[in-house]
Amino acid sequence: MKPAGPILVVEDIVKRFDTPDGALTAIDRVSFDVAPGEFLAVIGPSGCGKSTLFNVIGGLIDGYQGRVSVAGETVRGPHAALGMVFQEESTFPWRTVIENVAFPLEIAGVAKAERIERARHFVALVGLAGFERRYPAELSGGMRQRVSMARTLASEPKILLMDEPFAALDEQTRLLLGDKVLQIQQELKQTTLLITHNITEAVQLSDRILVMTYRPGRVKRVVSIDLPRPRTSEIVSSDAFGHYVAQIWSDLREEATRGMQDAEAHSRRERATP
Amino acid sequence: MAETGRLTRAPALVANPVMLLRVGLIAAVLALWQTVSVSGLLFRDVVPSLGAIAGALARLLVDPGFFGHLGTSALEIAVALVIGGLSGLIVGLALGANRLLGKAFEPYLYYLGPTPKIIFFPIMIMWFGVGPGSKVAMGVISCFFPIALSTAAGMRQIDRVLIRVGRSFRAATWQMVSKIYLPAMREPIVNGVRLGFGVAVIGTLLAETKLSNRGVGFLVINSYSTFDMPRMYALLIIVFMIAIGVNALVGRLGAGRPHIKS
Amino acid sequence: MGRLRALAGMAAVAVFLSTGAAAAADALKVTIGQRGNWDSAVVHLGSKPGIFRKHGLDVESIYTSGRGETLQPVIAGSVDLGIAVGTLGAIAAYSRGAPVRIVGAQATGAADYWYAKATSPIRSLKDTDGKTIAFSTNGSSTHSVVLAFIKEFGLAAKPTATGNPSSTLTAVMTDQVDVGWASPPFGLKEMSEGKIRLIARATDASLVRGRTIRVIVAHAPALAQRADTISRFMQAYRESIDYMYGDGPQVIKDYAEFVGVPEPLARRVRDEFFPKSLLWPDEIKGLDSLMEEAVAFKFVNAPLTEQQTKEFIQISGTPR
Amino acid sequence: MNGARRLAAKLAPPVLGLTTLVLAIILIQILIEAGRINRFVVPLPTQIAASFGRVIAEENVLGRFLLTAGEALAAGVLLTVVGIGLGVLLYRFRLLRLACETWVAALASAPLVLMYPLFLVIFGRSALTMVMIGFVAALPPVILKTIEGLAGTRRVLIDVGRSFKLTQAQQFWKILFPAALPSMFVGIRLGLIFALINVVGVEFLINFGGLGQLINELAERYDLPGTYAAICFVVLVSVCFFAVTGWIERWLRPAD
Repeated sequence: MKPAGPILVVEDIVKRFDTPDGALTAIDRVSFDVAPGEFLAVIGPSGCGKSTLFNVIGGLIDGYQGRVSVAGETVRGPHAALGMVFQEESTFPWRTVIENVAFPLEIAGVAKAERIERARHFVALVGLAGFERRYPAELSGGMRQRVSMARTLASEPKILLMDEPFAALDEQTRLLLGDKVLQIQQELKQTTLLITHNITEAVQLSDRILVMTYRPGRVKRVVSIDLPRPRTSEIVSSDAFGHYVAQIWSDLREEATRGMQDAEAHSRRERATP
Repeated sequence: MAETGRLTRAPALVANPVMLLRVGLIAAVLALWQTVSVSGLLFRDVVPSLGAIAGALARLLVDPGFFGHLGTSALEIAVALVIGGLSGLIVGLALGANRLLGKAFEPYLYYLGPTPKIIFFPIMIMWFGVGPGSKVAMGVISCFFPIALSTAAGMRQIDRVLIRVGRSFRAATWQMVSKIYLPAMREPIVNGVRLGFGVAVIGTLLAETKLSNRGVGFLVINSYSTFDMPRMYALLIIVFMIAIGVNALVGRLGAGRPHIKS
Repeated sequence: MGRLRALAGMAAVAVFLSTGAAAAADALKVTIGQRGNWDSAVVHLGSKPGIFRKHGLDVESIYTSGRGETLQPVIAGSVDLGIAVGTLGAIAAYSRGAPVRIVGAQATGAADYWYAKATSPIRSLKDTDGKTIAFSTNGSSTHSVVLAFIKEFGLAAKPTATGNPSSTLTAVMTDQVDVGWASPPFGLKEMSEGKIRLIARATDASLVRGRTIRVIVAHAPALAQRADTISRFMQAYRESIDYMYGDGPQVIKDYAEFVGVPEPLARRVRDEFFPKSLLWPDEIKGLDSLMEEAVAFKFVNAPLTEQQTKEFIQISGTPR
Repeated sequence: MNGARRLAAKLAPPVLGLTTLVLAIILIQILIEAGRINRFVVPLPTQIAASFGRVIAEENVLGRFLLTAGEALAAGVLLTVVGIGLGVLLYRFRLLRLACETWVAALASAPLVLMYPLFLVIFGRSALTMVMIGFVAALPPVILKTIEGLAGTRRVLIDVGRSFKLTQAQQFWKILFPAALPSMFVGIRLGLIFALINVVGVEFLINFGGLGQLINELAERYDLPGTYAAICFVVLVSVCFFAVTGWIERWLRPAD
């Protein structure tokens, strides 16, 4: 095994869905790979099949063409080396923060004392030390999303897979949480694949950005982000940052417009009530 | 700060008027009963005075024989709830987990659910005999339906993302059930058990009124057939109190964690 | 010497206990309808002085709310005997092939009585034209009595189903029905308090006097396999009836306690309403008129043949 | 091709359900004929099927069906009016709600049907008794669901109403009531089911009235196939109620 080779390889993925209007191609011949320690973002407008791609890589859906492999091993079902952070609120409301974070260790059969100890480390890592005994309902949305992230990190995945983890949060919280992610990545050298529709977020965090087209989702362009590391959210005020954002928006604008027109046409057909 | 201040002060402020109102309402109901009883508007012996009912209640509570009957009924109901509850839970989980099974068999459960179970009693006697068996069977068929249906519905209401979380961590099926499905469905299951408890009590006691020489249902019908109305009301009051108590207890179990407002 | 006697005493106790245990081997399960009636209290009252035990029987009684609930367990074989099963119901079950046999009469004639509110102008059956007369439910023995009243006395009264004595009493007292029915001891207290007035007895109808309205039935396979046990039960049953009509005061005391009424009232129930012949199990009377009625109330499609009747009615024990 | 597959997917569940039911009935028939089930406890399914005609023709099933369904329906109308009224009352007066809501919830599991002797006294041995028992026993779910619906109205909708300076009455009829309607409907549907259970149960217990009495009488005559056939009719009533409330619900809430 070559240490320098890619740890995640995605080859020629095609995924179609049956819908009442006929077959719909969600993603079409998507290929890329991720090197160890790399932070890669996949960006695209709503409806470009980002979440489908996320589920395919995470092994949560099958019935697609192509191949996903992790460290040379083909993915069939959820893979131990992949840790997923979901877009939706996904903390267990019946578990405290520490119990949530210890969940993957519990599934793996780690003894109670040890898993609590290890979970404590990850709770501290996402900056929630002191909240161990709280229930999710007692926390803010941003804090809950950090609990989810700590939970996934606690399973010590080789690759962290995140699906718009900050989509439900406000812009300022999102920037500050971005700092947290940067810091964690610095500390753990965590290989990360981030799915997002937020340009600032993608540029702020990534080494490379994959821009997708609107339906069917294809890889439109790959942009390398040569911003210095370690970074913080202050980078958003730099010229280089603005340049990247402008460049990616010019690629995305056309796709987003197509998406919006498509959605309007769809609503007109459905005569959906408000 | 203001929030916590309100939280600590509010119950003290509200509790008193609530208690007052409750006492007032009970007093009003009792007064109404007594008025009807004294007025003779309804046949006197059927609406006995509060004194007569209280006397009967006191006599019941010092009668050790009564607690034997109460124990019999309680045991029958408990066994019925365990058997009916567990089978309801398993069937509910199966129907909720599998779309095909759910669509194929749930309609039948919905049709049989509202069918009054007492009509099956002649059959239950023949199947399970005249002893506690037929009463337990009545309790079981009564509580099976609400528990199975609310488990199946609860299963479908589970936030899908929680299931995906479990799968992403490669939880085994039993881990999914014990660590995700059941805790996530606590509320619908507890509600199902509450409903199930109510109908199990009704099913078991009605069966006892029809055929038995033990149990509270037997005492009720025996008091009625000898026209000892104060004793009958005293028995009903005790049954109601116990039902209300158990219901509150189960309800407290179900309240559990605060909800996340989405 | 004293110790020897004590030992002998203990041995006697041990023997008694072991025979008791041996007797328990002959266990019989029975369902009994109409709890509280004098006629259905035979097993209870006879067990008190140990009459059934003496015959080597351990009888477990389960009371029912009457009618079908007494018979259904017998058909299914979950009890051996059913006591106070309506004769029509037993005939219906037998005619449809159910494994039941009549082993004795339980009530011949009826102790039921009819009454009106004390303030009502009705004093006898003659005053009931255009009024409502209660019976329990369609096809019950009280139904046939009311129909017999109407027929034999040429009444123009309206029969009305009102259910059991309790709901009938409330219906009478709240003027929902003019004439109610009850089975003693129910209502005797109200009668002595002057709240209600007796206007007729079931036996006023000649049809009813000579008719067995309730019977004792056995599960057919049980009867075939345990003929001796059931025969001993019926002997004990007859002995219990003899005891109930003996001079001893204890039986009245036991009955008064059983139904929760004062002793004088309990005595009145026996002496005024239940002649011994009503309880005697030896003969099923009035079978022809019962068959007619069974057809009329759709309990059977056709009367039983002689052959069938012979198989169906097998009086157990030794009739006298 | 695609359409055919979707049709197959749509038909599979009812076909599976029905097939299982038919197979179960056939299995019972075989077990009885083989003597594994006591035929005096469970009659042959073929006998039950054959008895339908007789029961319908001789026992006035249609009339009884209408009586039982009518009683349950009358209880349902009372429930709707009184239950929603009480629910609104409890919602409006917070103190009353705090004092009573848990009581109402607890009453839902109290065996009110055992009170039937009292009802017999007050309302007599008549259809009114069934209606009233059905009504009282089914009241708690309607009240609770009404409160739940009203209390669950989204804050922003109430604020919208206030921004338009609606009067109290307008606020109720234009905002709260429509917002709470789905939940109220769930309550009424539950209530109807409770009412039906109690109506038939009491008919059976006191041997008076519609289908409940029929079952009791047929069991009394030891007409087993007829008894089972009559039970099928009670199930049919509950199927009808289920279907009708389903339609009304869809009609009231087309957007969902």
